[in-house]
Amino acid sequence: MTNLAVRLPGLELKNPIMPASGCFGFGREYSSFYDLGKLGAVIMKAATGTGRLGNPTPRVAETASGMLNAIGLQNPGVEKIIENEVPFLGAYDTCIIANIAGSTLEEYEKVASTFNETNLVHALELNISCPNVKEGGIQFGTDPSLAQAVTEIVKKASKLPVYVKLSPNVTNIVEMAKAVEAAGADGLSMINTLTGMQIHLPSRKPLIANKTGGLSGPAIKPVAIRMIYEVKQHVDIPIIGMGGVSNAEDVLEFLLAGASAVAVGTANFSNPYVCPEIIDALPETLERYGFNSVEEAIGKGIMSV
Amino acid sequence: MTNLAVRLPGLELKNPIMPASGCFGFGREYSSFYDLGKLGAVIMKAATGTGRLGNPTPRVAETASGMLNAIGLQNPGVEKIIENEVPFLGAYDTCIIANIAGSTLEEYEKVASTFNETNLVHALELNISCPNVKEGGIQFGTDPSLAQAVTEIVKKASKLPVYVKLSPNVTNIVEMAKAVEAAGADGLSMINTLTGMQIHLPSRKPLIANKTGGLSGPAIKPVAIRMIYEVKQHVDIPIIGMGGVSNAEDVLEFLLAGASAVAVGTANFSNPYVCPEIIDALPETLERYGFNSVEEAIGKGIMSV
Amino acid sequence: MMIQKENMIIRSVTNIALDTIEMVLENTYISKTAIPGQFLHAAIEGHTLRRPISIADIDQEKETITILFKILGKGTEKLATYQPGMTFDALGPSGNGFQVDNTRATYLLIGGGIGVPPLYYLGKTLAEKKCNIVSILGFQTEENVFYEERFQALGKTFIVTNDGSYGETGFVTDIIEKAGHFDSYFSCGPVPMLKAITSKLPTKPGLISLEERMGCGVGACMACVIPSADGKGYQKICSDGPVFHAQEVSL
Amino acid sequence: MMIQKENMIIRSVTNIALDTIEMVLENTYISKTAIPGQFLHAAIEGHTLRRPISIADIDQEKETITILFKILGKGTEKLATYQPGMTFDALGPSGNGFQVDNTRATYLLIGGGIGVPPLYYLGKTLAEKKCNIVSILGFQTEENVFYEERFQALGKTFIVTNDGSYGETGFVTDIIEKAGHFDSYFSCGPVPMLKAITSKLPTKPGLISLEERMGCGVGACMACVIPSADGKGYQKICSDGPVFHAQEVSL
Ligand SMILES: Cc1cc2nc3c(=O)[nH]c(=O)nc-3n(C[C@H](O)[C@H](O)[C@H](O)COP(=O)(O)OP(=O)(O)OC[C@H]3O[C@@H](n4cnc5c(N)ncnc54)[C@H](O)[C@@H]3O)c2cc1C
Ligand SMILES: Cc1cc2nc3c(=O)[nH]c(=O)nc-3n(C[C@H](O)[C@H](O)[C@H](O)COP(=O)(O)OP(=O)(O)OC[C@H]3O[C@@H](n4cnc5c(N)ncnc54)[C@H](O)[C@@H]3O)c2cc1C
Ligand SMILES: Cc1cc2nc3c(=O)[nH]c(=O)nc-3n(C[C@H](O)[C@H](O)[C@H](O)COP(=O)(O)O)c2cc1C
Ligand SMILES: Cc1cc2nc3c(=O)[nH]c(=O)nc-3n(C[C@H](O)[C@H](O)[C@H](O)COP(=O)(O)O)c2cc1C
Ligand code: FES
Ligand code: FES
Repeated sequence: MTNLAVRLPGLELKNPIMPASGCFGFGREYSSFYDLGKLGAVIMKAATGTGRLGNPTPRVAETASGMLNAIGLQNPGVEKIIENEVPFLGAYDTCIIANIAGSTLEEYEKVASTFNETNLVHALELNISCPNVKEGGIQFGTDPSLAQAVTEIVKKASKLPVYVKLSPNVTNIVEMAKAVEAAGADGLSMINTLTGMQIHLPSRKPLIANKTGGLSGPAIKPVAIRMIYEVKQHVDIPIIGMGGVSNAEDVLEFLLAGASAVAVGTANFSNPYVCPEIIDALPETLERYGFNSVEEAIGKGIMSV
Repeated sequence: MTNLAVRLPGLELKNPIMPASGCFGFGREYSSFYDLGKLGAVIMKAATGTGRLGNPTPRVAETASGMLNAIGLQNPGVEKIIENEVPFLGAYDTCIIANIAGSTLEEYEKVASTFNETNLVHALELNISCPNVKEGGIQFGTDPSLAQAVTEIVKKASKLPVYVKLSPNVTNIVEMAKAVEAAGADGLSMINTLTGMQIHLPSRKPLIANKTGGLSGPAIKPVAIRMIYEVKQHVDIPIIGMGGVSNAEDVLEFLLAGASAVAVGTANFSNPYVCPEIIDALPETLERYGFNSVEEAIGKGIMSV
Repeated sequence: MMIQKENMIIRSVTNIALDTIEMVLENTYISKTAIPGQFLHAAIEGHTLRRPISIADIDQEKETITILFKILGKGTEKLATYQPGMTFDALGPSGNGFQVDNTRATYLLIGGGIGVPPLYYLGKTLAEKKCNIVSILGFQTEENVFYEERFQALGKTFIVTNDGSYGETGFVTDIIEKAGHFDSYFSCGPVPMLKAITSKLPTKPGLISLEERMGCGVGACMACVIPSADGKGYQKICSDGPVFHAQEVSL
Repeated sequence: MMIQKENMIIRSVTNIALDTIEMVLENTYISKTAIPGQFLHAAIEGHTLRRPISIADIDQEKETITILFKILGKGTEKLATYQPGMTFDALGPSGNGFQVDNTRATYLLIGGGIGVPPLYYLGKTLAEKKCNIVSILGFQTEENVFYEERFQALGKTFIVTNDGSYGETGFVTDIIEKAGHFDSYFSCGPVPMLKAITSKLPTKPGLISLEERMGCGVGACMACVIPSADGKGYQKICSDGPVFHAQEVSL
């Protein structure tokens, strides 16, 4: 019997598959397609301090083997999420990871500490790729010292393990990973989207109302694999990998590159059943390539170890 | 009559289409498919100071809507290129752009000055994305001060206009563009490939022998468009755009984002006739979206101008 | 009715107007459960995102669903190459459709271009409920006109073309006066048309069907929103809509 | 002969062994110009890179080209779904094939797995030149064996399977002694097999056909290189090869 279980800080995953933040809402819609208890975990849509309306539309565009999105963190705010959404998900036999975002250090701190009020959330995913309004548009996710600062504050504010979600839009991903590890991160989550743009020819304008959007989907998988492979060799904390996963072979590729678990984002839009289908296919896929368990495969593609 | 001509430093292009460096060799192979005189220009494969053998194989891999390559600058060296390759291309009614690379500032200087010996080359494309052996693996293309230094040296060594080819693997592309503009670059060429990796499941190893490779093709087009759009607003020198172009609509998208001419790389592999087919389709495409000339479309997608 | 992922078997493909394809699809679940105004979210090979296409007609006995679509971009271009016998998968029935409670009233259907299709299944359903139906269908030019006879079979039908090449000349709003009395209206078409209609008919009860670029198509990703009329939030077109009360959203 | 981009019309698709497809393609230019050992560089929908597939046979009168391929990954999987009547485009004839000058000599053909196909067209060509042909064809297991009778029609043929489930047991190199005298050899198959053969036959003249992942397929991108035996440079498999003198390259 192939063992799919993975044990990570705060997360006893029955399998390594979880929907990625922002691609699964708070699970309600997909719960009509299948039992969410099948999932290793669910990563919820980003929560901010107070509710946000997000960006104007169009918010998405299709690209070659991928898509752009600029939803803009639309969410009802951390309190309403805890009140209205978490209990729904908490009724399923799966782990819950709360993705948290903010514009200021204070907002991050507030969101993180507010999640202490529920016992149903197992871990935080700290999204540091949103524009930092206060510091003049610099992103927490592209400056190692800002990333370190926000990680420290969130670690202090929260009783939960913190997985820091790294942005791929940086020159040196290893430096970012080391900075947040030093700040106490329990794990990493990577990658968030690559910043991209599409121009709509008839209107001669960027198609996405926000002009730029985040590129996701199979198009970015090689970038994700490269970054995880690089980072895994320089940090000791586990990595939740993501970026273009759409089948069980992709999952194995992420495990070999160094991920301990794998999130699936864009592929949910192509196929709402993609997560349970991957979970069902995973044992056979692992066996075919000579693995008896998920844990056995983690990092096995790294040539220097 | 739609006017396809574009005038750039050193380059009187009859149309804005040119094969990208490394995807067209020195033109010989494609000259059996069509008259190279149809092309606006040809960008040659990188030239280094002395011949290089390049990397072990496999050197390429296919990815979703793209590919990875790690050829490793295999080339016969600048002198042999001038002797054996440039005259062949020089016989065609097209512009020649020499892509130059090196491991040290001295090598860049040598390659640039050696190209002064021929009158057949119209411009240099300065490839600053190759690992810099001397400075400990840092890339000229990711450090603004190194990029500035190599641009200054090449400008001094060469009598030709210099287009600096930017790497997209940076946190801040505008900063890189400004640095090389300040150093005297006559133009920019962007983007080079995104660093990526693919893991071969049966062997559990990175498929590309060099481990990482450069991601090209339609997958990266949104990143290229975003970066050109950002850079165009902050520099005054023209941009040769590239990254995933495979048809005339893509070309118009690059023009609208701020490119003045467009290079086509990976698409040559899918369709060896892609460049002349794009050139033939371009007048009708420009007209359909309301343009009478290529020059009219340049930067028209930028909303703040 | 719950959305399911269903296999659609293509039974026929017909070019019914310029770049406009009618496709008849066989599927039990969706043909038995969909109401007018709902849509299919169609997976097209080689495309990351699904394409929303309205249900234009249903034959419950034959278990077929008719869709009409215009070739606009790469996805619809590809779908138009599919042949009878081939299959594709679709999520459906998606969205909230036109809820019709009153019978025996007079309804005005106002469709623009590729907004016409959902109104046909609606019109047929209303006709079955013995309602009075008047239709105004706007197209750019003669070559784009489709389904004229089918709407005529339901009731009085005005065709308008922007260039006057067929029927009346102008916009659908220019005809509303000629349509005579109606109790409420149903409309689907481009946003500028819907804006013109809702501002011309500020007090009439009406339902409008909206379009927006979608990610998930099931209400999870927040891609397809439209501001609520009260300015206090957003509605999701894929799951709260695509059909809204005319006064509920801010166009 | 110059490489051209040609439209290949699929005439038949046959499953001839486990995951192994024989496809007969119609095309005038390539059927008239290709020599043994050359390949098609096939465009497969949805794939950035073309797939190199050897020419396994040609019927110049019918203007058909036969290819045999194994379903290994996404590209060959897709190609295997293509039906007769469909078309795909291919660059061809690509590469340098087997040059055969001597007639009436005895040639040993040594093929391994999916390296067997190019040897068949070579064998037929040699047979027409009245050469003596002995073939050793190696496969993993019985289910993989194909074209046995066709090679038998050309001359004495040994089938070897790694697991002994059919024919002789072991590797092709184990059989070379049994093949008797031969003047030179032609071989195509996995690199370990070619290495074993060239080191077993260091002094025999031989031509071997190589594989490598390709970008352009026409000699422009330097993706598909193999080190020269002299260590001084590389040869391009797509244009200098895929056929090389056994001693010319460093495996
Ligand atoms: C609820 C709903 C019902 C619809 N019903 C019909 C119908 O019955 N017949 C019909 O012809 N069209 C209909 N449309 C519009 C149809 O979805 C688009 O024309 C189609 O998605 C364009 O796809 P494409 O690949 O050809 O264009 P592309 O421009 O290549 O598409 C790129 C992306 O943009 C999206 N997109 C582009 N235009 C639209 C649009 N107008 N609305 C939503 N998404 C868009 C595509 O879905 C895709 O994700 C409907 C749209 C919605 C939202
Ligand atoms: C000159 C030449 C002749 C060939 N002739 C035949 C033949 O007659 N029959 C046959 O079955 N196979 C042949 N092959 C091998 C065939 O090209 C590969 O099996 C095929 O490309 C695999 O494609 P895929 O999409 O199924 O695999 P994937 O692994 O999905 O392919 C991914 C990429 O790797 C490349 N690739 C993978 N394996 C190989 C390989 N062994 N050689 C070269 N590129 C590879 C693919 O072309 C593609 O670019 C030949 C290869 C070469 C170089
Ligand atoms: C529509 C959409 C919304 C997203 N929202 C969030 C979000 O709220 N927080 C976050 O950290 N990442 C968000 N992401 C990024 C994904 O979680 C994921 O990191 C990324 O899409 C790469 O994975 P994929 O290629 O499988 O989609 C979003 C992605 C998409 C496509
Ligand atoms: C096989 C291959 C080889 C390349 N070699 C070079 C090179 O020698 N010098 C260089 O500046 N860029 C090189 N590039 C990058 C291309 O010139 C181009 O910037 C990149 O591929 C993006 O364009 P595309 O998506 O159209 O291929 C190479 C790309 C490929 C695919
Ligand atoms: S498309 Fe995802 S919420 Fe509507
Ligand atoms: S594949 Fe490009 S040189 Fe051989």
